[in-house]
Amino acid sequence: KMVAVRDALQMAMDEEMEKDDKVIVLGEEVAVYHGAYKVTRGLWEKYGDKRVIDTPITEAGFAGIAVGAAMGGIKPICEFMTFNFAMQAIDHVINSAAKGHYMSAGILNCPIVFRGPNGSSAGVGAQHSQCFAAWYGACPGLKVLAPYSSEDAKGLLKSAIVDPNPVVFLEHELMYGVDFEMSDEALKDDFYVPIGKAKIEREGTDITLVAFSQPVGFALEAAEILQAEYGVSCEVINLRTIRPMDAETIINSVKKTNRLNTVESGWPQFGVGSEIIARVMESEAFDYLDAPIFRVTGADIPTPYAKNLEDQVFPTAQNVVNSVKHTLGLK
Amino acid sequence: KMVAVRDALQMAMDEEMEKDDKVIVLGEEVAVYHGAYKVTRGLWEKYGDKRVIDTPITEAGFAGIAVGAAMGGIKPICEFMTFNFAMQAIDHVINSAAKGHYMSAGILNCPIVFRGPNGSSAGVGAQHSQCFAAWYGACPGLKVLAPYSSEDAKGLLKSAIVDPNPVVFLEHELMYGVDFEMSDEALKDDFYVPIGKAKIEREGTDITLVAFSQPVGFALEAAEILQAEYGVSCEVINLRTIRPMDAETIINSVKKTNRLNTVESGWPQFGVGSEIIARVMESEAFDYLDAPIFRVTGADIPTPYAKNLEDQVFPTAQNVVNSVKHTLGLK
Amino acid sequence: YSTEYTFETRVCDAHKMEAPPTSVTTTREECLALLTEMMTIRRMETASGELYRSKKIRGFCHLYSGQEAICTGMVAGLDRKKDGITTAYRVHGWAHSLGWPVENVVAELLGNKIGVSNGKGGSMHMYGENFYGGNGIVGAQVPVGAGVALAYKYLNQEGVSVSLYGDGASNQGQVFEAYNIAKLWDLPAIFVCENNKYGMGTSAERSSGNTKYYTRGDYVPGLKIDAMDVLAVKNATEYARAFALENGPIVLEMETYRYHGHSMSDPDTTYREKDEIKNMRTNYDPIISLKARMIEAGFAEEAELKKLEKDVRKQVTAAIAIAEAAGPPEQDQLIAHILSGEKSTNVRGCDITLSYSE
Amino acid sequence: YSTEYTFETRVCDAHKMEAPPTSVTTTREECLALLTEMMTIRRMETASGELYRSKKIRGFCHLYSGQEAICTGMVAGLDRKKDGITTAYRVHGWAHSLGWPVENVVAELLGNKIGVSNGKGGSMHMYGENFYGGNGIVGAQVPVGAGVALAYKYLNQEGVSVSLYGDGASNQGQVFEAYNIAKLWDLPAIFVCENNKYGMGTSAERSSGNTKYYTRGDYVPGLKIDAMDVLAVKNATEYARAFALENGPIVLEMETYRYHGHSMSDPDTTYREKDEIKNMRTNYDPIISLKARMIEAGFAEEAELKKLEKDVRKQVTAAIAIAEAAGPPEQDQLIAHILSGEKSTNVRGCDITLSYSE
Ligand SMILES: Cc1ncc(C[n+]2csc(CCOP(=O)(O)OP(=O)(O)O)c2C)c(N)n1
Ligand SMILES: Cc1ncc(C[n+]2csc(CCOP(=O)(O)OP(=O)(O)O)c2C)c(N)n1
Ligand SMILES: [Mg+2]
Ligand SMILES: [Mg+2]
Repeated sequence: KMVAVRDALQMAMDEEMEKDDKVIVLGEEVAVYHGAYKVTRGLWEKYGDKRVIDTPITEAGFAGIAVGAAMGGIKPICEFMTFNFAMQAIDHVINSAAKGHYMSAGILNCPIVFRGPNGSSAGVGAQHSQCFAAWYGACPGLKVLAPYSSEDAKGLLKSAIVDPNPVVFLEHELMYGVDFEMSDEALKDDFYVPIGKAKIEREGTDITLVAFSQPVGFALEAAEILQAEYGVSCEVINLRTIRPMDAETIINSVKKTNRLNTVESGWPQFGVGSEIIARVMESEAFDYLDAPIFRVTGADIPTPYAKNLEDQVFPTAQNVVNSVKHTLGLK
Repeated sequence: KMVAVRDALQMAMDEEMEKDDKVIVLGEEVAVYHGAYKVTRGLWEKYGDKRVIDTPITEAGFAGIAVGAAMGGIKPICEFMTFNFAMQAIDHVINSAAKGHYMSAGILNCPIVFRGPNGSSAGVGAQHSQCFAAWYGACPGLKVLAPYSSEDAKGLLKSAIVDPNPVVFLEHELMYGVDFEMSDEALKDDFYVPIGKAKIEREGTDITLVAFSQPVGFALEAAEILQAEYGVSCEVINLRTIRPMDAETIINSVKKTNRLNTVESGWPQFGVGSEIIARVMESEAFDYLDAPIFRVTGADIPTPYAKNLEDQVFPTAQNVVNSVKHTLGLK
Repeated sequence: YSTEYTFETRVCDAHKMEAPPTSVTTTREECLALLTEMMTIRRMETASGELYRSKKIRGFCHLYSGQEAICTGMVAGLDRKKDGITTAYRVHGWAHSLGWPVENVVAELLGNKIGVSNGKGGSMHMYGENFYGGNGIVGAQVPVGAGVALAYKYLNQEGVSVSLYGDGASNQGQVFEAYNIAKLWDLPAIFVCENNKYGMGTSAERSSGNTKYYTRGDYVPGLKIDAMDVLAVKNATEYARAFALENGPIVLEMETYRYHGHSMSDPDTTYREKDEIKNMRTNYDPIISLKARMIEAGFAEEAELKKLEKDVRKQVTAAIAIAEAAGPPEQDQLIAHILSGEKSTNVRGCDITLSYSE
Repeated sequence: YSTEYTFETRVCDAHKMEAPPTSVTTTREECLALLTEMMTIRRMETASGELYRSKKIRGFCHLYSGQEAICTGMVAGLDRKKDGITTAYRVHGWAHSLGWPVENVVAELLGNKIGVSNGKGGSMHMYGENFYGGNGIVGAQVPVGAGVALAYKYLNQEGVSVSLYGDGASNQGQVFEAYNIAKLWDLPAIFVCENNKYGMGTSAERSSGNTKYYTRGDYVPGLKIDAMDVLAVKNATEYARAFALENGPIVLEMETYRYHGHSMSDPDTTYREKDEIKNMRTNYDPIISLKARMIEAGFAEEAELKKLEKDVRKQVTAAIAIAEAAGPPEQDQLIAHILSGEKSTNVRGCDITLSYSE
């Protein structure tokens, strides 16, 4: 069955709300308006004001309240209209939610999901298009997830909701409307994707591409082009979890393909690609590298609005092709 | 002359306030209380209420006001009591200050310095000891500096104040009281350390150590030990600027020493070390590497309070020695 | 034509201060200027909506229709040389009233090179002399505007700084932080809540514990203004300006209404009734009211105003043609303005083969 | 001894609600318990100051001396089984009143294994059943506490959640955001401003546009309480608890005073006069006042209270010996509790040779 990512996310929330009446959803416009991006559509009608709650536009306040509610015994799903706005609340994600369990030697528990669109979008300018995967990924006490497909979206979000830890769940606006085939199994209400495990989306032998979120699609597209036009066989890894990162799957793949490129759409410096490179560098896979690892990333530029410029700051399959060709010395 | 880092910072502000009456200082306890860490001591007495301004404990508010003041035509130095508290204001640093010039195609200008202690300290627990170098370093439109010595502190802060861009200036609490010899030249009021240039603190031939802030000291200490006990000659680079990073100096050094370790006290993942590794990986220096690059970092743990545990989450010279020995296969 | 006339405006509700006088004396000339400005913005917004629907404008597009009396009346009541303005993403009307011709405003929406921000900002990000945004982060513009007041005061500029925010934004903590600092430091700051009754799909009552926005500064005095009346807005602005220069901060609540959905993607179906919109458009429209008043005062006749409307429409259409013809920004704009005062070099593109220098 | 007595307490200033009655009836037993609690905290704090000076306590150490009537009186007025508490870093007294013995509180300050948080939190970070901190970030505890109220309401627990913050913290935007949401959602939230007149070196007047903290909830009703009077605190707490369960949020201003510097590193020289402190200590001390009242009521004689004080001192000294003897946390604590519900493995240490697993 073809299911859009948006609906897969909705399904995950719906199923977990059915199963556990401690699960609630709160955020700006999640109820009456059905969600700014319609991800929560139908939940308010089904679960009512008590469990699907519109908040004022006060990120620090409602994120702090969600954290307190989690500590107080319920399981909030806290939607940020986008993660850009979560910068106003990031202190609560890091200092209240992520560190509380450790600082209290286990007395505080904070089972919460912070979710919403993260990273690039189309025509939204510099303030609405930042990727926060690396920032959150740095912080012990958090889990950080980033789905690509509808199965990812559903299975990971369900795992996030039942996890007893604070989870940052990074969606992608441009993926909400994208349909993916979902297996019968994935449609069931006991379908959970394990946190901390990457998925090999495509097997290959010549180079490994590691990506997360929307850019997994660019990597897959590039893999097709590279196979068709250059006979290059790419192994594509969908990271799924940013923290804890599944270094093992990456390392094993590199030991097989001997080459690696990373693909993400956030800014290049101090990004997810940097960390992947550092992990491989420090692992036994280093000795297997037949070429340096290169990063495909967003450009090191605040996002411009004009389309001709914007097209140059977010990566596409073409950038992946460029990067792989560079790695392999193809011209 | 021996000068403490704290006094070097004070001197930088004092000199620039003398030179340009558009420069003001604002923040919590910077005036009457002389600064929580006494960095602004004497400025209020000298320049008065108009130029040295105590703020309420409202980071988002006063940081936003400082940004607006910079756009409105003056040059604020905005002190955060620590950068941990700046998380409440980070939206203004990123979305208001860093992106404004680009979004406005040059109409908005924001000559501001955000400064204060960053990273580890002693006995302050999990919420007061986070390093934000990598977070800010990711963002185009910002410059990010981190002094080690008193000369760094004075010369870089002066450069930051006169720079027309928003600058994040990351100090280190445990360095405030540390004395360094300052040259006559450095004591003059026209001493500026260029932004974007790393400094080779110690020349060496066997391995390069790149560090910033307090950990430069660990690297230098380790270099002594390694020379004395193992005959290993370390080249120590003090990064000074996190963004724009002086990759060239690092790359040239690696081409000479063929080995590299990074040293920082923040969390390991998605940190400054990761980015340095990625830069070297993507540069011609990769071919010169005779061993993988390893990171010395803070442990991947929220900071515990108890000293026996805290001692294990912030790096020391011993960790640098361990890492270098590991790199060189010494035992 | 008569040339001067005195109108009665609605009494302002006042909080911890005196309300301004209700009679406003104006001239035919002034009214014509105000009317032309409001008509121009209205037409520009309607045209922008069309450009959005024809997919020439991308991303967000927050129309100002219904609220034109605020930017028009406030700018008329301020000193453009001395006073600053900082607003949010609903900025098209402000950009125009603050001096940007229609072609530059619309070009920004189109992402074209003659745009206010060279097409790099987009619909939410316009700026100018003493004009600091155009901010896409709800609430962030409020302390920024207060900071501008700090600079102006420091520089003895004798100007005020106006920060505008919505009824939704009014709950943001940093708004209260800005009130507090402005009061403690006696800043010449005018905080303006444009209460258009909704923040996206959330009505004022559902977002705010107290919907008397003019009182929410607590210790900061405030006024509530009928912001469908451009003369009332101008009158109150002049009064508030003098007040702020003398006494420090003040909060103004501008009671207004948003005709369109929140942004172009808002289907505007779940949270308010069509009738409510129709009632506002018919009975409270700032353009219709001003026209009626001008006729009442003998400033103009129906026919002249009809013609004016036609002229405005023609001018806006011509301006949009210019905006469309301008084309996108040049390639050098990609990395221009990342930093101030220096050229960027070796800026990394999306893959290792791409690098840019100015 | 007499066993029951009715005291008059200061009239509460009230904002948008009625003040509680001023007469408070109490018993010898209750007063002895309250007195013992306050004496214990006072002694613990004094001893902690000494431990800090002898460098056994590191980092921060925010003493509660002078403010004991608040935690003592509030906890006495709450239902520990149902009600929640969330406070800031000035938490030692709260931890004790909420049930942690002196040895566990002091062990936390010492970083010893029997500490409230196994020595991993430090002086600012203590927690317990229905006790959510101990938060080092000024203001952050306020929405967290409101969130606890949301959970309790959702779970039909019939408890209130109390969030405490200082006069300095009262200006934080998120405090206003929390008021607003608590009001909109009718949360059983009690917001308590512990107005001890200073936030570090900044007096209330220099930090706050309005120092009537009990009115700063605007649409949230409020009371101002003489918080040097433990009976007044208890009385108002009971009243506020009932009010909040029925009507939603309320703000309490507890007027109090901090005897020591902000933290142990505060030389406390630039921002207030020694005389001011002396005056408060001599004429308004909550322990001295309660003792006087008990004698007035015939609950006890001077000698008995003297003896009590000695016993308390002895007990605190003994408890501290236990705390000191306990020694630091075991090595397994280094990576315990990074995550909930699972063991951490391969946690990276400070260099590539160090890795930890549970
Ligand atoms: C911090 C933040 N949160 C959320 C948003 C998304 N958002 C944009 S506009 C808006 C509604 C604002 O309403 P109001 O302040 O009343 O202004 P209006 O749109 O009515 O002019 C929201 C929620 C944002 N841009 N920034
Ligand atoms: C967000 C934030 N900013 C600044 C600080 C530093 N700081 C700690 S306590 C304090 C003063 C708080 O004063 P008040 O709220 O009156 O509480 P009191 O210390 O008097 O109990 C400050 C500025 C902090 N911990 N968090
Ligand atoms: Mg609105
Ligand atoms: Mg205080």
